[in-house]
Amino acid sequence: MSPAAILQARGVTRRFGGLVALDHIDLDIPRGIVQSVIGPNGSGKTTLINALSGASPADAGSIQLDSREISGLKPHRIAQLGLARTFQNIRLFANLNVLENVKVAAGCRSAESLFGIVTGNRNHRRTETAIDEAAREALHTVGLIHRADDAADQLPYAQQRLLEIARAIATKPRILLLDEPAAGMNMTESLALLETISRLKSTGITVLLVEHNVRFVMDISDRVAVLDFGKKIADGSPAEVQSNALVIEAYLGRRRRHA
Amino acid sequence: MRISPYLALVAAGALSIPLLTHDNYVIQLLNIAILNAIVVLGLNYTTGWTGQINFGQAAFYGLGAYSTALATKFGLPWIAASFSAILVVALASLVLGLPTLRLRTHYLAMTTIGFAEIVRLIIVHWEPVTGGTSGLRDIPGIDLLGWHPQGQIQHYYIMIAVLALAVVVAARIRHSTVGRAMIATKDSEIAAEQSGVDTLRMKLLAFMIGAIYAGIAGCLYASSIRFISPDSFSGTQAVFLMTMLIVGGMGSIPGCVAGALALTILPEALRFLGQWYLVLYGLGVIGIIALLPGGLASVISVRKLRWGHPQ
Amino acid sequence: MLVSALAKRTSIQVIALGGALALWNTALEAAPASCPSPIPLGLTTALTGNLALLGTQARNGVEFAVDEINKNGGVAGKQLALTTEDTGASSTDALNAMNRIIDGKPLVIIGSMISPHVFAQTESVTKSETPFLVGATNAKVTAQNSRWLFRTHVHDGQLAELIPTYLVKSLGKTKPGIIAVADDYGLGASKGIQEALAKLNVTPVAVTSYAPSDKDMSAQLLEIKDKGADSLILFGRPADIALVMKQMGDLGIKLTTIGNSSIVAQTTLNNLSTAEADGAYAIGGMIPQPSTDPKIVDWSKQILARYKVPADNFTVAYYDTVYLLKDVIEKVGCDKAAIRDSLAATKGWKGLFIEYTADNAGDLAHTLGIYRNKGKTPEFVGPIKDTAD
Amino acid sequence: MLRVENLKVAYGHIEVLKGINFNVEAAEIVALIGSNGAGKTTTLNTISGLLRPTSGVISWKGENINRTPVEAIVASGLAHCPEGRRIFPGLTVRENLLSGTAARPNNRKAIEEDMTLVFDLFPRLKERIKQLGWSLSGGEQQMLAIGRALMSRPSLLMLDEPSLGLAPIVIDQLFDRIVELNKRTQLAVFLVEQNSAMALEIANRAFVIETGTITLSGPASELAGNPRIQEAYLGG
Amino acid sequence: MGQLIVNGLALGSIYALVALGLLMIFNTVQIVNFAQGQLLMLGAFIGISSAVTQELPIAIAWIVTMAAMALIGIVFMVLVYLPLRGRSPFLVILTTISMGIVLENLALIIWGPLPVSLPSPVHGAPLRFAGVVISMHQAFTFATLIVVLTLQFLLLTRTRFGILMQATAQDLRTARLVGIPVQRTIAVAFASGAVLSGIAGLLVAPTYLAEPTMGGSLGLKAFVVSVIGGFGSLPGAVIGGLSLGLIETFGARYISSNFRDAYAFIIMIGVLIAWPRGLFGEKTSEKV
Repeated sequence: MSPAAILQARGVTRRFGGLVALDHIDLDIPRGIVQSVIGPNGSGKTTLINALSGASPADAGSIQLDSREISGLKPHRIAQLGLARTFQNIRLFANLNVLENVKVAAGCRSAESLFGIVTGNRNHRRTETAIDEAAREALHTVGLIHRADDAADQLPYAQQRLLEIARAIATKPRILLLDEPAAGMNMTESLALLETISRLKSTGITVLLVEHNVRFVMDISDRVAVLDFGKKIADGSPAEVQSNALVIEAYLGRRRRHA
Repeated sequence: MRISPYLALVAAGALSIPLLTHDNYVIQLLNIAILNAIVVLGLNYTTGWTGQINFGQAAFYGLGAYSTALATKFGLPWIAASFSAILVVALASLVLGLPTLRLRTHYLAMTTIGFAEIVRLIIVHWEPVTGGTSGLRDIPGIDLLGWHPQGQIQHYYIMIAVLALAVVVAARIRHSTVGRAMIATKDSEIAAEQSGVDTLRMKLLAFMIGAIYAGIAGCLYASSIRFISPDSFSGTQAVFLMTMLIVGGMGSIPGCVAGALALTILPEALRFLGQWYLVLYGLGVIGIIALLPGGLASVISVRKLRWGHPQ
Repeated sequence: MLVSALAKRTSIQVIALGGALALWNTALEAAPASCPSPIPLGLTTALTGNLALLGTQARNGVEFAVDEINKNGGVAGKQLALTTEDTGASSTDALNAMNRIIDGKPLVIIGSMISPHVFAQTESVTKSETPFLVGATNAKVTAQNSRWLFRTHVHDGQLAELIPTYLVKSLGKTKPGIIAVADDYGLGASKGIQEALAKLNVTPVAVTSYAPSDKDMSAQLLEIKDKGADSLILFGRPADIALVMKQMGDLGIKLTTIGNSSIVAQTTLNNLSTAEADGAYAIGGMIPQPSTDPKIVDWSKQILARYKVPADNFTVAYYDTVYLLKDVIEKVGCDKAAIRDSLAATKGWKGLFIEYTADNAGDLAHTLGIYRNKGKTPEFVGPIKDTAD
Repeated sequence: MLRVENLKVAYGHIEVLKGINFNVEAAEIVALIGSNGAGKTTTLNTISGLLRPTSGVISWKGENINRTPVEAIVASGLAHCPEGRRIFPGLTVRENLLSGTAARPNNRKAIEEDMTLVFDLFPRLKERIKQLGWSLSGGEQQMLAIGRALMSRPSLLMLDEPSLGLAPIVIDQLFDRIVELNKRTQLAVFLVEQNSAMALEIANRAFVIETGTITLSGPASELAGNPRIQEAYLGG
Repeated sequence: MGQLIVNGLALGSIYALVALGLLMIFNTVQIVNFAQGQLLMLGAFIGISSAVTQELPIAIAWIVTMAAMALIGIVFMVLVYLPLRGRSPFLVILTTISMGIVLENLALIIWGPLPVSLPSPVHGAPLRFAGVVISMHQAFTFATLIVVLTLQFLLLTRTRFGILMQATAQDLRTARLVGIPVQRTIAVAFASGAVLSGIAGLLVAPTYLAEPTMGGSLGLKAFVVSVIGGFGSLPGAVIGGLSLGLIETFGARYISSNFRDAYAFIIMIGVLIAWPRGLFGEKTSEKV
């Protein structure tokens, strides 16, 4: 185990019936970088995020977060240990407003007693203030603070994606898994998103960025891994990956044999 | 508080009702409506916020009533009896909740119906203790440190006080880590988990708090009406409680109170309809579900409404 | 003549309607002036839910009597105004219904025949100091220490004594099985019957029950048969009693059967074949079906024609209740306490079938009869009186 | 035959198609290529009536079908073979094929004949005739999905990412079949793909779609050499 | 013992029939109809109105009832299913419960509270072997269950329409896409679900009598059956129904008749704790 790796996966495998969606994936993510995972549709990217975050656990393999085994843990435990994620198909809390959406995550490690909540004692007020501040800070980071009191599902699409990110960073993660965060965004919005990701990186959060859009990840990524048919077919610097013949074929398809 | 003028108005109105009427019938009806409101507020934790179908709420209501009746008849001081009732109900909610809260929709619905039916059968057939279908009579009244409330109006003020407490507690929980986590659990279980919320714990907690609300209401029912029988806590009652929640507006605290008051008082106002009443009741509930997804809360709410967003 | 036999042996005289009319006319002249017009009467009974049939039969009795009285000039020249409230199937609703009735300040309240409903209501009625007449059958209903509560129907404590006595002493059976409906009516009686059997040194071979909504009672019947019962004590509502007797027929179980009046109720017999109904005994009061008295036959016909539901013992009791009230009001006027005292002093008041006499607890009905189905036609076998009389 | 004019589609507040234009003529193979989320599937779903456009016109055989019910569109000869194949998992191969005849009369003989044609095209399906849909391999499922669409006797077949998740050799065979079908029966094919290399090889004409807008169009042979295509996917 | 089995199976056949009706609707639109028992009650009363009140021959009465039930099924769909498409299953459950309340009280108004019976279509002396009595109506009930099960199986698997129904159930969106007239298919599912309940009602009324409140407990038993057998499973509904009939009968005989209704629920809760989707599983798959 390389001491610098914040997340290490070994032999992660996930099957759906006869289909092997993840086939012995190994991944070492050094602390503080932006690691991207790309691959064509159906190559297993979201399955990988689900396996790492515990949403749909792997059938086999080991996953260590800062040298601590997290495979088999409940998703909320994994989140509390410092792994946060967003969803490709946005999953916000429709009955909470924007600030409260983030507060749910900001409160993930505060063990409040019901007694404190009901009596509103000092301990409770202190916790609530801390959560409120943390949540506002997260909204600030993604530039949504002006919409704090709006209903979450009334936000435009791009802002909903940003809210997902704010919610994830409000858990104060060591590593942040972003599942296609730019999907459905226009160019300006995508660029702003890239900036936000850079800012997160500069605060010391390691980012695992899963993207279909290769172009999008090239500038920001320190390393890029490529999945195809549930297998990792490349892992290296953006330039290396971009020129890898296997990758090009995976994306553009192979010329037909008799063409 | 944001809506304090409204709250003050509602509170003043509630407190002055007995001054306007000395009518036992009206006050007694209000007392039962208030008890229903407390039970529905409890149901709101489970169903309104955490999204778990619960047709066992009437059974918890009954367990609270029977525990209080038995404990006070046995000679326990009223305060001790009410705490023992809460304990019994909380334990029962754990017994039902622990193994079954992983189940979804109709499976959970059936399990809670089954639980309620088993509780009812035990009450009916454990005659030496529960009085069977004839119920329990001559239950000792409320005894608050030597004060024995007499008559409907004194009971009314006790009920209003408990309801106010129930509302305040609900509002506090709603705006805390726990309340937000409950609603997150309902809106997206997986997103809540990945935000660090132990959703199973939240479901269990909601179930337990909800049951305790029902238990407290049951305790007040037994000690104020002083007669209980199983038919007041049957599956039919569970359905009525659920419709109060839906009609009032799932998830909304004022909605719960409004729904319970409306659906307890309305049947009385519509008594002239006779047998047609229940036909219209059913059709009305269907209409509200189809046409007014937010329930009464979306009409009475002073905050911005969110129409057309079925939950 | 069966009815004349009944009349002779129990010194009960059935009031002929014509005679009754004459009585009212004389009463009219002595009318006390203190009565409001119209005279408000309250009634709570179950019209919806699974007890609707029983509640409706009681309502029919009250309503029919009130209409008849009003048509014939009312009580002391004043019309009766009946307010009816539905108790539904829950005692909480029954209490609400009662409070609403009390709110209308009626002179007299007639209550349900569902005992838990009456238990829930008694405190409110007592506080309102209104005479309260019920047909509820739980023996403890009149043990609530309310001076305002009276019962005009026999209670299951009386049946619980008499059924075992008749079964053991007159029919000579010593190995009964018990099957009862699992509601207030059946379970209360079942308990009383077991106690009464114990006094006779008889132990039932099997004690079973079924839920009011149950459709299949074959398991209970087979248990009773397998355990070697020589007789069956049956306690339930007409709908389910019919099922039990039908299934006995289907299973080829032939036991001497004795039970409450549901066994000879028209509703039951309508749904049974001759063979299924034949030979079963019932103990009860005021059962209209076996009567051959033209007045009662005519009365029953009118009830059936008007309500499409046959009259039963509750219809009779509630019908009598209204006439009893009429007589009391005409005697003492419209003072609630006076009515109460007059009711408590009732002695030998003649109803449609039986005489009513108040005892200390407030029970007015003490006369029961034994009936037996001959084919699908119930016959009166003989009267018996409860021990309190 | 199929003409799409200034088509706009939105999911709630989000406009997914921002006014696209294209056409497909009889006996043609036309490809619509683009990366994930560009709006390819939305385009197909709108044409087949599952989604309704916010504005624009879809005309099919000269008639506006913006508001025509899905089953009527299928009955009029426009078949849609959906993304992810969407085989009915609990139905057998034969039953899946039969489900494709829903919009035509229940003429047993004609149906059997058409089924024979499908089996001629994909003999593998005949071998698996009694197997349940979920138990088929990805390639077989794709064949079945195409076969099911063919059972409605279409004059235009819309294929949504038939290559998705299939091994290259399987894709090869599949595309051979599509070409054969087109040649033999003059069936027009509207092919939506992200596998652009393969799609451009068999198509007559092609369009490139990026975030709801058509950015390139022309004869497939010309587009195949255009560096903008690789850029659209992998960046420069 | 043998007699207990016969009676348990007779009761179980009724449960199974109601569960099959429930399944018909669930399998097409994934709606759990909590008013299925009330549909049974309607079937019984319509049968009685035709055969007893209108004095139609019993065979005609059966046909009239089934036709009426088909119509009621479609009205039911229009009132309950169409306004709630895509809403939470919880609201659908509550709507069907409310519909049950409406039907029960309408029946009380129309037919009154009296229990009434319907003549059986079959007559004759009961069959007897080795001390076990099987009434003609019981035999007829078994036979009907077998016929209905066979017809339902043939319809669903051997006709094109049945296959289209199955396809609709498995994937509504794709069903539309391949040109299945899903609206009509769903209407047929509701109609046939109601007809099956109606048949159960016609079979219940001769032995168990009919009254407006009879639907509640029978409907609830049908859910217990469906939960034990697994919602949507044809064999599950039949095996679940028959075994529930046996469990109740044997439990009432050998444990205590007081807790007869509890056995069903205890077993159901036990099954759910062990297999959260019932013994035969639910055919639908859920994606994370």
